[in-house]
Amino acid sequence: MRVLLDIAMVLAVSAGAFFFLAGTVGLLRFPDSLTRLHALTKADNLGLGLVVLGLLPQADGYLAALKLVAVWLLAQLAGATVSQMIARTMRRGGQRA
Amino acid sequence: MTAATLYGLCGAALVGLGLYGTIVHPQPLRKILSFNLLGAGVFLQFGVIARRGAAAGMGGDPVPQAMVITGIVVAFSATALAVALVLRLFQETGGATLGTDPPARQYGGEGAGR
Amino acid sequence: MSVALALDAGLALLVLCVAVWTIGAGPTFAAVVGFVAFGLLLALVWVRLAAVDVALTEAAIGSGVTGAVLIAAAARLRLTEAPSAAERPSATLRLAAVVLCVLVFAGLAGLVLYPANPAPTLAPAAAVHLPELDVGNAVTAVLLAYRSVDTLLEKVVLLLALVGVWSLAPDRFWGGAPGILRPARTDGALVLLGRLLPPIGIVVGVYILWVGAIAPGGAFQAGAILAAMWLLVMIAGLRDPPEIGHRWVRLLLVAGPAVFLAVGLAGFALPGGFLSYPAGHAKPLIIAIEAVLTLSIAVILGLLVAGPPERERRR
Amino acid sequence: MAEFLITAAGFILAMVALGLVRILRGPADADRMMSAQLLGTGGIAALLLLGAGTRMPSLVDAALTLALLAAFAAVAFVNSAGRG
Repeated sequence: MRVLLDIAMVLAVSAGAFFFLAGTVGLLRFPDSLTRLHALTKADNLGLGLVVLGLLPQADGYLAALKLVAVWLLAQLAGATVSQMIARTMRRGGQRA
Repeated sequence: MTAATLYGLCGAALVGLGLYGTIVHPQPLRKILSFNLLGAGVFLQFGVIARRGAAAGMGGDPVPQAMVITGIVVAFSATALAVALVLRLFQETGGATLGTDPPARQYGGEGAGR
Repeated sequence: MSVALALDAGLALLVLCVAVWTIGAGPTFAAVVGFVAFGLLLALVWVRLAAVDVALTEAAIGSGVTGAVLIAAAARLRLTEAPSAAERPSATLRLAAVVLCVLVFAGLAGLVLYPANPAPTLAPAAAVHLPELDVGNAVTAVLLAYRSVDTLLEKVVLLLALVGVWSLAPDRFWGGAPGILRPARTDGALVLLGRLLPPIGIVVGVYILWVGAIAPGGAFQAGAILAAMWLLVMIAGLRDPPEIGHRWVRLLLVAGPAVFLAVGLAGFALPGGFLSYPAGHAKPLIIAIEAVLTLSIAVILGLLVAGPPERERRR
Repeated sequence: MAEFLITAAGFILAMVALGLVRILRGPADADRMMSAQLLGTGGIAALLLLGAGTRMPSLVDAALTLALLAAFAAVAFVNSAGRG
């Protein structure tokens, strides 16, 4: 059981790290601001989400696990609203702002 | 080479960089930024001393750590005051420069010039 | 252990790169964003130096609140950049500055590379009295018991800085409300964030304050979180910034230092003198002081970010 | 297992640090803000991984604080960009 959980953790954390890689590549390589924003949100949601998922079984106690989930949910909320706001600012000010 | 030494050198370099920016940058806001970097470098020195003083089951000496916490808060209040001063300078003169020449847009006649 | 050391080396290098960018960047806004990133990385450095209390403070104040002040200022000063940047100092002065900075760096690096041996430490002395105070977190014990006069004076410094900021207002606005936060347009996403986040933030703030007695956390960090939540509500346009002449604003500002001072003066009745706590009652007193301090810190930090009053007082 | 977690933290940190090149290149201020946002998320992930890898449960509280304030700088940016 222990070994299975460890393997699951390695898989989930690695997948999360992959999404951070993908987000960075997108942020660097995509042609314009809106597509770059799209790449960023993938790293935000899935990258951190998978890392949290991988760490959940390692958490000592329900409270610690709850805090991990809370971190993810807060990052989700921040990511979702911030990308909305940045996108609106870009549309208003053209590509300048 | 321990981690504490690494971060100590990093802090020393930050002090040097911040000092350079504070002297050389003409824009007041950039001076404030540089000064904050300098402060961060000094705080890191405290952190390194604290880390080296790890004892009694603690990861670091709590006294320098507490001083850094106080320092960060004071540095923030100084930054806020300095930024408010620069913004006020901008409101009054339409520019934000520390040059010795009188500001571009005069606003009172005598007394404003030098 | 080498993996951790590689991480440390990479992190130190990264911090330096971002710092060089912050100094050397062309547009001020780019430098300010660099500084926000710098604050975040610095929080990680503090974690690596086993100073999680400091990391929390840096994350909340160094990166979050300072970043907000600087970003707003950079946007306001955008027009002054070009004329101001033209006033570059002469090559001689710059060269002299480089020499000075290299000398300072070399001196500090020498101190780092050849430290005192054995390293001086007050950790055992701090640990001895922890059971008496019933406070598990040594940093909190230093801040509110061993060196509490520092913390008290620091609150006074914060108040003085706020008085300094306020005194920059033109006479006609004295007693009015700060204006820097008024949103240009209502943004649905921002309003949603302003409604959802603050209740969670208040819970987290209270938690950080409470846990500060036994684990990293405490009044400063909690105060900064609460201040950020308050600012968010004001930026989202859900609440106006308060008029600085209001009695409750003034009361909240001085409540923390006043309670601290009152407890300190009561210490004269004890053998220890100023700022000593009666045996057995240290922990409740410390928590009570911290709770009031947190409120005062939150209001002071929020008003420092909000800036001087820019609207006339409503009669 | 600790080594893996610390390596993962370092990898994620290196990735988002690479994204900081966007602060350098811009071109728009919004792009710069995005890379700071990515660094924030990556920093949270690195803190969680380090906390698990070095057995420091209090790092989750630091991550919680960062997550709470993640939007703060961007909000200040949007607010000031709106007024020109």
